[in-house]
Amino acid sequence: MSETATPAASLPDDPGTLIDPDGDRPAARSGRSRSLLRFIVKKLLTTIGLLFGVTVLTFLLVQAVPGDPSTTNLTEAAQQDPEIVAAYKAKWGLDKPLPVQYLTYLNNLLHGDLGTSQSTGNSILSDLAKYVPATIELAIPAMVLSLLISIGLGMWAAVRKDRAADHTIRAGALIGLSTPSFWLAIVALYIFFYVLGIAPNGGRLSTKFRPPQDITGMYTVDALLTGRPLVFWDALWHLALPVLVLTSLTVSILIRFVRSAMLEVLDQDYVKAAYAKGLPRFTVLRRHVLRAGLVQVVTVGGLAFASLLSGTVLIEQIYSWPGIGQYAYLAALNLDLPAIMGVGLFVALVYILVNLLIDVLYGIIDPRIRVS
Amino acid sequence: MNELASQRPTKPVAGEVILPARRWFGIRPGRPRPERPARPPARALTAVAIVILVGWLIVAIAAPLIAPYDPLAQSGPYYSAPSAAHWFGTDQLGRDILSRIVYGSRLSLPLAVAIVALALAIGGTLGLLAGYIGRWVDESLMRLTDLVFAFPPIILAMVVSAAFGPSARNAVLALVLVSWPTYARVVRSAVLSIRGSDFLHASRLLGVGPWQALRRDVLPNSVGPSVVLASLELGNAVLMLASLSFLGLGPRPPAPEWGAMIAAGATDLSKWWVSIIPGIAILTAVLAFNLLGDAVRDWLDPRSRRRG
Amino acid sequence: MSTGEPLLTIDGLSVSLPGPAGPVPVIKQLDLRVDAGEIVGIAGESGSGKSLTALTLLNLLPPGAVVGGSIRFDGQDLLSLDRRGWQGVRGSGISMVFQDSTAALHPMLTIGRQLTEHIRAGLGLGRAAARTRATELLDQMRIPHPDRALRAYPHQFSGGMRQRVAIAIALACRPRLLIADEPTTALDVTVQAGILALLEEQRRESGLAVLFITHDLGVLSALTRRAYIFYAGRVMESGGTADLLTAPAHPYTAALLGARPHGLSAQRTLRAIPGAPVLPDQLLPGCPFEPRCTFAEDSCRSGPPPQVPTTSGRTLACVVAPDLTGEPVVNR
Amino acid sequence: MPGSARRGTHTTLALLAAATLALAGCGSNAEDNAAAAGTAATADGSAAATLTVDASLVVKTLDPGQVYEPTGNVLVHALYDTLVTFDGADISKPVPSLAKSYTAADDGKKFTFELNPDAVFADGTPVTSADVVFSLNRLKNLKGSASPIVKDLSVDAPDPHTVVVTSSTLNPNVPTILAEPYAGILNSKLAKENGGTDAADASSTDKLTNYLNTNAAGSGPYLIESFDAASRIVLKANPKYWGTAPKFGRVVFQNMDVQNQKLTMSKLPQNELALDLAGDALTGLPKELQQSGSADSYYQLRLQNDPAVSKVTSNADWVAALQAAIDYQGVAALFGPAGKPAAGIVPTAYAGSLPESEAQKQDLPKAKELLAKSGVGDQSVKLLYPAITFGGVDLGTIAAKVQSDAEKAGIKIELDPAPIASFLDQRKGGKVPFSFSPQLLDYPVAASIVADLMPGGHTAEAAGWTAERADKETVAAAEKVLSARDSADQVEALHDWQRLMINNSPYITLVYNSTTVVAGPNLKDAVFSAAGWTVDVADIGTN
Amino acid sequence: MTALTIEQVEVSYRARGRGSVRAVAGVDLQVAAGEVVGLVGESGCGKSSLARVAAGLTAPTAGRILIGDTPVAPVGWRRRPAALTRLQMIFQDPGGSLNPRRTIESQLLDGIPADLTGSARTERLVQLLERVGMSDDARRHYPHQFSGGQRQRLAIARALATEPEIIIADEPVTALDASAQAQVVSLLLSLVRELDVGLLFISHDLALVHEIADRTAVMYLGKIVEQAPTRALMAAPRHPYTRALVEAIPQISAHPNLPNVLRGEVPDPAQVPSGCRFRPRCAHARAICLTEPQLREVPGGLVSCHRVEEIAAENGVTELSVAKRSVTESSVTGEIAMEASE
Repeated sequence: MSETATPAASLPDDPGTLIDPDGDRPAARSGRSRSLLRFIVKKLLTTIGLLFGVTVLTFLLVQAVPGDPSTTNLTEAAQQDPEIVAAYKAKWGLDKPLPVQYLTYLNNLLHGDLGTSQSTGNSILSDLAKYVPATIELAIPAMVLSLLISIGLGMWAAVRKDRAADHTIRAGALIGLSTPSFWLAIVALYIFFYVLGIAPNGGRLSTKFRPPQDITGMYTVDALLTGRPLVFWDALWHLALPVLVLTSLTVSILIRFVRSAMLEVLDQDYVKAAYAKGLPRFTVLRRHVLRAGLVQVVTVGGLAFASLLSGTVLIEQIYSWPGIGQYAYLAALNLDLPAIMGVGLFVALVYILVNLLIDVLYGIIDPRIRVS
Repeated sequence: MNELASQRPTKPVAGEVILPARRWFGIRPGRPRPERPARPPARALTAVAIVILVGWLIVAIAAPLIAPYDPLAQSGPYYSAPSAAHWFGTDQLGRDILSRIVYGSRLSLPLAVAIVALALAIGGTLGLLAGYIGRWVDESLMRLTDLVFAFPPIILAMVVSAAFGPSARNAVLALVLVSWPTYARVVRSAVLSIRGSDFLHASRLLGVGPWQALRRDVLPNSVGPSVVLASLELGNAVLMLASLSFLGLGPRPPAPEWGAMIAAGATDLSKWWVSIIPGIAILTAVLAFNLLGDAVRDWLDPRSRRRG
Repeated sequence: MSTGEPLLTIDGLSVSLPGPAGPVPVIKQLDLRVDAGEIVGIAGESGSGKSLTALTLLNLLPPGAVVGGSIRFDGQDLLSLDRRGWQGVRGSGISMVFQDSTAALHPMLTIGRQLTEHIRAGLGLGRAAARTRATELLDQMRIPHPDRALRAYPHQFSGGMRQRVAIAIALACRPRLLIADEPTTALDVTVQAGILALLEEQRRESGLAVLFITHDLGVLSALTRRAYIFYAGRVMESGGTADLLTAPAHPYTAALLGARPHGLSAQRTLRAIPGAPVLPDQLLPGCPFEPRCTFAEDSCRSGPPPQVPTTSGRTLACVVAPDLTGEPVVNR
Repeated sequence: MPGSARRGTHTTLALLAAATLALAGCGSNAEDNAAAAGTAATADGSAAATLTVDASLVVKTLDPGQVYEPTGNVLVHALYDTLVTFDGADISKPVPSLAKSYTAADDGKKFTFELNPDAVFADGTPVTSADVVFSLNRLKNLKGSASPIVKDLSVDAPDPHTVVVTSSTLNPNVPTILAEPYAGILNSKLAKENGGTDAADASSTDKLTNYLNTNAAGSGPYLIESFDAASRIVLKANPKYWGTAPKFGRVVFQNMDVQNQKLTMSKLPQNELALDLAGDALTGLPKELQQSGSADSYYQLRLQNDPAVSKVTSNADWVAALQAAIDYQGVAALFGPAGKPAAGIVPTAYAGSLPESEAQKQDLPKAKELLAKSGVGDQSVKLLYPAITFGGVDLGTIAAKVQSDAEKAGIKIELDPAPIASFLDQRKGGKVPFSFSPQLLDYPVAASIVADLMPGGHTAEAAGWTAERADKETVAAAEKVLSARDSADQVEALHDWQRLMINNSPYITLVYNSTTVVAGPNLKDAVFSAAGWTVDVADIGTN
Repeated sequence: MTALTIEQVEVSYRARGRGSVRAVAGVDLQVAAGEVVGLVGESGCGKSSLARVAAGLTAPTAGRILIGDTPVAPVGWRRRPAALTRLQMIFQDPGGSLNPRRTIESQLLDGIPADLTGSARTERLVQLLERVGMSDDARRHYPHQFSGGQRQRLAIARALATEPEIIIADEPVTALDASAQAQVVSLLLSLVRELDVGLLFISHDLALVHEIADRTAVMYLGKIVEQAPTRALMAAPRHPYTRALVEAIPQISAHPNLPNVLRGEVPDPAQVPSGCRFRPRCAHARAICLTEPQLREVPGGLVSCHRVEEIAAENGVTELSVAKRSVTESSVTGEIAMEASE
């Protein structure tokens, strides 16, 4: 409220403005950016804490395992030789007391060094750089397809509530939800590769092709970037089956959320109001219902995406897909501590980033939570 | 001064009693409304779920009567295809698959229930305390759940199983470890909403102590969502257990665990019966659990009930 | 009354909603009329079918609802319309304002978008013209800084301003009838006064007809000239508002008035209506108000009382009222 | 604003889709086109053709000094030549490679190798004795998995073309040891340039391994094109190879699990072979496929001989009862066509194996009788085994088979699977009463296992089998094997030793299993070798 | 005797992105035994914050609450002392103020003092139900089996269980239908009279308060602007805001008029106008209104307005005339309450 010099004269004309009309917007904007900054800083602090927690948790977990990496990484004969075992432990720092091992790890971590995998012999970072793009290449198409299908079918089911279409879609989703993923993957491989012969038998690329030059690490993208159409199609062909299996599982999860979210929205007054305005049904569904329903789908979708990105151990295993899930599986079996820690950190990071993405999407979709 | 007892006769005489409210403004004494039955939730599907589950229950209880063979004994040649002697064929050790599936239900179903019950008990208790006490207890619990969430469940379960060796107990522990945070969060948010509720305020104003209020007002009102979650999670527990078993981290052989049975046939699908049939067993059990979960949700979820 | 055909004529309307044990009749034998440029009121307790009547007029009933009778609006038989036909009526013929403006405005779309999206189709305007029309409307609704308001989201407005925006949206395509479903119930009295004034102004200046639904008899009295008193999906009494409220003939109308705080009149004890409003699926064969009525006789239980016109121009659905109040019934 | 952003997204998506199609449709790549048409074009077996090897890639490194995993050995053998080698499936006698000849001294300790002057490394530099000394010393000092085998050897280079290897103990098997992949000869100059060292502290100072994962520094028939242990490893022919050029210009090792390998091979692919088909996966394969294998592993139960650890497993009668209870033929059948019931200990791939006619047999009445005699009753024992699949069979299945066989004789066994790390760790401690694991030989000579299994050896120690508890005659038989200088003598001694071991040792050998190479119908010389490298890819040609 | 004393109470809270909001900005109020005090105000004026603080659900930022002579401590990690249970509250939402999963009996027994034991407790329970016009068998049922009005009566019965000296009722009938409203209001009134309980009746509905309160206080933006015996306040409102409030009530009459319109809107409590809080909306505002007026005694009540005497003189009348003001004359203004930080 601006103070006026001659209140007696100005008061009767005061239109009752409570906030200075011209001063308002810039103030609001700077306030918004300030609170956004605060939000991001807070998120970053949480992130660091969480990553720290992940390292502690992994470290303790792996220490709880009886036996040490030397038993899986040396032949039985070599293990009998104390000299060799000592040399191995010295090489990997396993001869030092636990807290020292942990502090060494943390110190290296702060310098951007995630350590060296005991089972692949590579630095964890370069391992991740190799395995993560493969998983991303699976996760993104699976997620996009899942969203498209589940939003489409979920909305259809909601609009046709309690009719045949609704029942069919729900039953399909329920069956999908009840199917063991690894079983579905095996059956799909059997049918599409073994019986029908229309799908490849796993892997990322036919052996006849050289993998494309490593730019993004995703074969399809790299093949396009380097102008190798045949490689692109081949990589795409290899993607098809795992992506479809992942999609069918994710769709089953998402569709129920989409349906109930849309049902809730369809029940809202503003949907009635939109019809009352004379808007055609399609416009109402697309513009009013979809948008509001998406808010609730974003969280579930985000978490589904996070879990796709953190690697689906079983699917990658069955389709010989060298992704982060396979890497994690091998690391866990070999008790490869640095690798498990690396995967843990990566997954935590994905989780945090996806949560951040969810927050940002919320802000974009719903103006009410843009500031807070 | 305002002693109610001194103003009214302690025992009203029948016939001449005029209730105070009626005297004041001529209303009839309020009586509770007749109870309206809860909306029947998709009866047909629930019936299917119950039939399947009761079926599995009977199979599990009467396993020795139903199974034609000892599930652990080599009762036929290795990998014999389904036949009159072995309806579902035999596995890699010549064990009867039908018998193993029948006995497998004695493993998968109780273990799934154990996983869910333990996770519910642990997560529920922590969530209850976190939501009710608030402050640092809440804060630290939420960070802990974040930590578990930030870890891919199957990897965490694998490390735990790898650490302590494959066994039914360790698989259950591993899966409880990854699933309790969900319950903690659900219970916590339910408690938070009750913490701001008028009836809790009213209780406290009447002089009810904090722990008494926790037991009487908070607890009964916050179990609903977690029971819904638990019933929906039962199916998931069966699946997770099968996944661990598939990776060789479940109950020890020769136990007839369904996931392990799928794994046994996974290497050679030309002997389809070895893995396809246990897969169908899992599918039906999980499907029934999921349907039941839906029914429980429809029945307990305040939102769907309010509509009814 | 008016000559020629009324703007809206409802004849023998009945509506049933699906229930767990078969369809539940929620509106029965409803006759109602709104003339052009007239504000007509509907009053009653919650659950009396007021809002359902409004939704029926826009074909917004939940799926599975069964509608009987006839609704004529502006020479059209509404119940025979297909989906496209309804689209033509909604917004440009009949539009509606809801009770809770927070729920009735889409929280994620700007006011401008919600205000213009139907103007372009409804009035056949271009983008710029639609925006001009939107600005005009907001200005008419006395919303300060209409330009800025167009870019704002609903949550940035106060409750009263939101309801004005909702009215602007409803009036954007120049409908002939506005259904206002308790538009001021959630608002403070001082804010309510502004909304009432706005509606009256629209009626006077653009000949808008308003079907105003409320449970507040004071608001009914202040705004409307003619009113219908609803109970359990039936009209208990209808006629000139002032008549109805100063000399109620139906026991229900009288009971409603008795239960109401009188504001400036002398302090006295409120007279509650015994019992609770009857639920549509628990209806007995007789007069729906009979269980709560202090004047109920045996004849009230035999069947639903017929709607009878009285000499003072009212319609009354009560068998005992004429004897009690001496309201003469017009012979048929 | 959000609305316009959304419209923007639509457009972007559409553009992206269009771009995708354009790129995919218009671009072209000569190599890819050739590859796409490849199967037909290369059916004639031209030198540029690609050989595909399907395997569950188990390889951490391509450094000969560190390698010990199965796939690693196949690869390293193709990248590095050794002083001597074995030809095809014949492992009876080492044949010349980098060394054109060798002589063994009469004391059985000193071996002199004469290098072939034609041998050159891939960069053209000749192979000298200095390179051999460097490579073998580095192997020893790296203290990797292979170093125990070469610990007792010392290497000298009297002149550039002569290498003298001396063993500190009597060891007629030195040439065989030096034929193994880990004894591959590195280009010492190149190695030193890239951080390699053969110093005594090499285990901590040598930095060569990472370099060797992407660059071969040897004189073998192949070079590394690309190395990605997770998906594929590609070898290309060494253009300067000094010996017979390999038939396939390119070899792609692709990571594939067993089930996939079976499905793939069932389609009868050209120029493709699979390395991991084993056990039951070998049944039902198309007849056109060539299978080559030889039993090179043995599966053994080990029973704790120390009564302080277990009263049951140290009871000789109980052990004998168990031995009689097992259905050896049934266990062997679990391994499909590749499994053979054990006769002694040494698998049939190696000289000294007992004839198949002596295979063990189930004898339940005897088992029951022995069990009664033992007085153990139905006391149960935990059988520890690693929860892995090995040789195509889940060890749990075999353990379950043993359990159910024992059950038939009234012997109670409880299964106790453990992760491999914890299995090895537990068994090392000598406190495990009863364990089960598959075993491979360190190098392809049967005598290599004798010392380890006898009192004083690590395995015997872990089983609590001390010299006091051991049967004198059996110990003497073992000593006879180890002191034999002539291979015929050694074979004879091995037979005697094994026959004694059956009744006088805490080990029950169940079955022999073979690694099998399954090759497409058009391939030639894709034969299994028990020498340690499974298959020599450089030998493979087409019909 | 004063049952409830509210002294200089302030309530501030931190609102997201809006800094500190002073919802109650210094309020003094007394309620005597057997007296009904109405507290009226429009939404956002701070009346509910005041109610919660007065009941001891939250602590005031400043000031204190006394019940008799006992200071009220907010509910915390202790059982509430018996002395403070003499203060009870009735909430707005009858559905939310009863635990849906406990029987009526169990909830009512919570409040019955522990010194009553055995059958005396049950007798007391039956009396309480009878007192609020509920039948005896209600005790075995759950809240959802009752209508809104019945539930509110049960909530009243529960509040009576501790034999309270003071009841704070926060909008107790807003959620009810007209007929149920009348029941609950009448019940409350009769209880106050019969049991000599003090009642602080908080509502946004001036007409309703008029029916029940002996004395009424009007709140605007966290402060009481006028306090007077109810009849006097309604008949002759002195503060311009009270007058606007009274004039905005739609009346039933044979010659109906539209209610009067007050210009502007209630400001954001985070951005309270300087000086008199009502100044921007007040037709009588002058320069003096830039200083904050104090609640002062005028004949027949307390008013917080500098110009109350002058306005009375200007108008020449103190009695309220329900004058119809033309709709078109009234200036309807408002403001988009943009979310601004600070």
